[in-house]
Amino acid sequence: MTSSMMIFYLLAALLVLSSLMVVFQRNVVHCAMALVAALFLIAILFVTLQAAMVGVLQILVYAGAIMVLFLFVIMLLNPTALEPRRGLSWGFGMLVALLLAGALAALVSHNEAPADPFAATELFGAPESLAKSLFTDFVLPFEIASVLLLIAIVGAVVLAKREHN
Amino acid sequence: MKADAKELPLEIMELQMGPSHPATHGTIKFNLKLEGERVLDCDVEVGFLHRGFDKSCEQATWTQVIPYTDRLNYASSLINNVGYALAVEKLIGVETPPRCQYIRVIVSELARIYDHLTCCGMAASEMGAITAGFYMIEAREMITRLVENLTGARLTVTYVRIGGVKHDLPQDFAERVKQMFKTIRRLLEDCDRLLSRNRIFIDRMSNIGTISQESALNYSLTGPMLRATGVNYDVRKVFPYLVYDQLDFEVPLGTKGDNYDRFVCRIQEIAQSMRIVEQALEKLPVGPVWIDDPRFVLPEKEKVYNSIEGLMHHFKIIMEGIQVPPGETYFAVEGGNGELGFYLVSDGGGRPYRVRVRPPCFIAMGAFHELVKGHMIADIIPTFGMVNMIGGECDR
Amino acid sequence: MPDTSPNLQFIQQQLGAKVLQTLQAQGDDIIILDRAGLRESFRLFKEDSKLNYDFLSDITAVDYWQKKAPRFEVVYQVTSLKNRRRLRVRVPVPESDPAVESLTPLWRGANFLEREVWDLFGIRFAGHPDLRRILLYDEFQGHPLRKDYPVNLCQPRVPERKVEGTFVDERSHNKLARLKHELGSKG
Amino acid sequence: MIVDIGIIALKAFLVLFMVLNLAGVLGWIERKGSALMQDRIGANRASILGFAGMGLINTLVADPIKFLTKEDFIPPRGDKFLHTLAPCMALFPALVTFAVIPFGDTLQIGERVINLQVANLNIGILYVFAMGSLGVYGIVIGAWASNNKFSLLGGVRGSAQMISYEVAMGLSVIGILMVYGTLELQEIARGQGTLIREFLPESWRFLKSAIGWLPAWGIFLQPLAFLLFFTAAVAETKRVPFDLPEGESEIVAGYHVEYSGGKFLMFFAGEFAEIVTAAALMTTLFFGGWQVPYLLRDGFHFPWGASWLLPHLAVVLLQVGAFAVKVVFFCWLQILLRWSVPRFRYDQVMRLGWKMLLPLALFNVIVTALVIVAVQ
Amino acid sequence: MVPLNHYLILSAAIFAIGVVGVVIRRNLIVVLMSIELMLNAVNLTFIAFSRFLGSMEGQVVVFFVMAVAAAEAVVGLAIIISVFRHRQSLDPQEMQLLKW
Repeated sequence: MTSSMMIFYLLAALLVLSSLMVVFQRNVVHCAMALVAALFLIAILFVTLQAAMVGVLQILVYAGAIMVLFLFVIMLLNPTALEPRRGLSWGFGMLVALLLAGALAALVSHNEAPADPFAATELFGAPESLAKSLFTDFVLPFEIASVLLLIAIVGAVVLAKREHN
Repeated sequence: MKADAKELPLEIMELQMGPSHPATHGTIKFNLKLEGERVLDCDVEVGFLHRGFDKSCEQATWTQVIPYTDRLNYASSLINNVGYALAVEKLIGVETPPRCQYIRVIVSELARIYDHLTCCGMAASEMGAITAGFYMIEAREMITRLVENLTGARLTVTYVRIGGVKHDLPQDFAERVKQMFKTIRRLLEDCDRLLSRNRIFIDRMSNIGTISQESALNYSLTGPMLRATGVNYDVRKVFPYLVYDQLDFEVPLGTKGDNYDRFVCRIQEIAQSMRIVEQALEKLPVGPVWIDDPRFVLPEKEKVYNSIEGLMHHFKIIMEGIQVPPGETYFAVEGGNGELGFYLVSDGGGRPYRVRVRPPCFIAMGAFHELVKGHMIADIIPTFGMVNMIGGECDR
Repeated sequence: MPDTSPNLQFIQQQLGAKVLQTLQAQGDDIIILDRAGLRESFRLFKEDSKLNYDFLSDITAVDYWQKKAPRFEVVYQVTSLKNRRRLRVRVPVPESDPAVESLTPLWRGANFLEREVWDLFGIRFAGHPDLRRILLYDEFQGHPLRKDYPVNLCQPRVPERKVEGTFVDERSHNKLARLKHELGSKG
Repeated sequence: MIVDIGIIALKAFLVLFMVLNLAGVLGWIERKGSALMQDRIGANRASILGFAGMGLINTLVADPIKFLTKEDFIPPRGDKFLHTLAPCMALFPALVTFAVIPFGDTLQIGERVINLQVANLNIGILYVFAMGSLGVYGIVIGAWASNNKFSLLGGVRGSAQMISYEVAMGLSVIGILMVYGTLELQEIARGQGTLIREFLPESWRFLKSAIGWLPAWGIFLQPLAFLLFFTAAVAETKRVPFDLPEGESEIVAGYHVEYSGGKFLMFFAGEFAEIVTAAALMTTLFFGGWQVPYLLRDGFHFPWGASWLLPHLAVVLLQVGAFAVKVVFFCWLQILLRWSVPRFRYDQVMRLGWKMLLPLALFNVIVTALVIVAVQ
Repeated sequence: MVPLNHYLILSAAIFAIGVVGVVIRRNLIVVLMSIELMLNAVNLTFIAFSRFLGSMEGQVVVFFVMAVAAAEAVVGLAIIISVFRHRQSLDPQEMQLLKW
């Protein structure tokens, strides 16, 4: 087994573990921290896939901003009461998950995926190449994304604003 | 969503600030109701430093009360001494000689400078401007040294006596005061540059803790708190005592009644107090510093040690106390924080029947919830700083 | 020294029988008022354009235990900033029913002062919005400035107030127990 | 292979060693420096044989020992795991950020060329921001795990403040990136080795002769960006006037009120390491990094034509020294700031961040873009 | 080099875990976090494909997914705050006014 395989398995194991913690921890803050860990691990996986730019953006946007927002809201609401543990949807959830995982695994294993990657150049995944495709081929989606963010900001302000009498 | 679904308030957080909180000077507690950082309500709890001043005074002779008054507003103990002595003298119906009166004015004003420097310096350093705070404390330290040179103690001075002062000014006092004021003026200029014209400081202070003129009067506020709203009430001007009517000074007034006005009032009062001290030192007449009345004045040590009459005289005054005629009186002086009144009741014995102090900062704390309501937690700090609550006086 | 002045005479005219006595001592204006209708009397002091005693300086009380017939006297200092005059109002209060009307509707500053008088003398103020102890703690027994309260009286120890949610962890509990044990074996 | 790894390990060790020691020294400088400003003696027991200067060594040893021997207190209903994790998360980002900061040009020993930078990433500055954005977790988690209302308030303040100023900080750097055309910090530092006249077109003769002799440092090309970056960086390090998450007079000590002993030491060291990091970033982005004005690879070449050639090793040492001096200067500047101004209020900080710094940073980006187009 | 299938299986597993979270949790915040987890699982596939097919488009799509995720998180949290204000609860079972 090569060193890259070992790194991958280590990361994958940790990632699955932290994802499970996101779902099965009862304390919301613990869930959030597990999710931060998962995001960080995914970012490292991105870096190993020669997508350093996206990996860093992942940390910057997800771990640095979105998750802090989550924590902020958790602290603001401070839901002290632990959520009730009801077994109702457990079986259902497991069933769905198993079916889904099975289906995906079946699809993947039938798929003739290329085992050897494309021989990447130095420029692959660099900020320049990402920027080039963003601002040439994908310039319209890019603009739409910015409008989407604007709408989200306005929506969030409207939703969370206190009603003044 | 149902039409009648009223919006519930967000979680209201109750926070107990104090009694051992760095900004509460150790001895006061605010029970806050917060919404986020905003103060919805503030319940002030005082009394953590209550030590039974009134009850203790009833057990002591009239003279023995003086050390207790030191411990009221320990930032301006000389003013307390003077106020108490003047009240007792009013009850007896005597007046001290002019030199004594001038000395009392001088020490009162030194104590006022000390008090205001403490207040402004602490408020500044609590807001993070520690350097400016230290400059003021440096100025304060010089006054402390001078007071130590004069009275023998730095804080609890017990300098004033009923019918006089403990002893005359030391020889080079005027010279030292002149030197000291030079340095204090320089330090205050530095503080002015660091604080009074600092944008952050102004933003933190102005329009915070505002109280209107009517409310301030209604809450019985006095001192810089009241003057910052524009009410011209200074006991030294309205009910002149000692020789204040012979000295030229102004009463700085504010306009808005916010923290910044209070701060500026105090800083300007320091300048006025320095003027008063300079004038008083210039006009200082020669003469005795004690009234010439053996009923109230201890005999000289020479007589005590060498003659039986002197010894008996000394013994009577020390053991039985000064005989104050029965009656009651109220006398107020302008303390560091406002009208410092003494209400004394005598039943004719050597001990006071009742000693009541009108504590200006206790009354100011009664208005505190009004000052901070609607502001942020951080605004409690400068507001409380500018109220200048001194535990010894507030809780007695 | 005359026991009256134009000011005091004016008050006497206005209030009539409510004024029990007027005095002038050491240049101070003093009136002794009946406690009935106290708030209205003070309203007159405050709002009358001639008297204009619009500033409440102080409220306190004196206990004349075994010296005077109504045991307590509540003492008010009011000031007229405009006329530069002070007035002292003394209100006798009997021991059997130690209560006077509260001045909080007139002066909000009376709040703390009246609480203090209640705390130290046990004189109640009818109509006060929040008459709690202020300088002393809630469990304090008696009113210490009454003359029959001994100076050296020890108050009973107050058990720790149970606050919702306080919890002492085991380690510090054990530490405390050990400390107590050590001290006990020594002394 | 082994030698390469060894060199990287050595570089990493050196950088960590320097940062942590500088953080310790700053702790002493802060005490002594503030004492100097405030007419007091300050740290008056920390001397060796009565010589106050030796107190530095004393403090460096005594401080950690004092912290490490204190009781490690965990609040009874706090979250033990997160309470322990938080200080690590506060210290970690401040230290790893240093990996991409170049402290010198290349050093040539024999055939081997050593880049004086721990890791040369092509996304350099983004990595710095990504790590910086993780720093907020130390505060938020520490605040939450302490089960204390004061620390919770500090945590909420801290998270809001750090997210807000990250935006302004990121935008203020965009101008620099546009001017030097790269994200790599080593490249940015190299780009500041030339003179301003190289950046100006031939036709702008007047400007060329007037300011062309200045080195092309970020501060001369992007003065507004430097002000914005400096402000945002001070806010990110959570020091006066932006120390609201701590706010020792209002919320006691904010997020680290329930910390003691070694964990507090980590917060403490993290704060000073952040100062060093911020100073290093300011140096690298705006003050030429390791560049000494007019010093090229082979020696000094002054704009008026004179030159003074130096051996390679001397040049490298000069450059590393220049970097260190600049970093220490900016550390001192931040400490000086701390002792000069009062603290902001929460809403004022937010207003400053969103309504002043952000629009100014956007304005700076637009102006920079226009100028670049005009120059080309 | 790690084969593509490994990445796909990993992301399938993460996605499934996210689905479990959405279905079984009774806390809106955790549900939202599980959705983020699912989005990230998809991102991982995109990046893996991008690497193995040598096309930048996968990374660009991930960039857009991040923008959408940020918008979704912000609006979702705002909704959670206003729901909490009205009901003092985060249990999705209690938000059933729109149920048939």
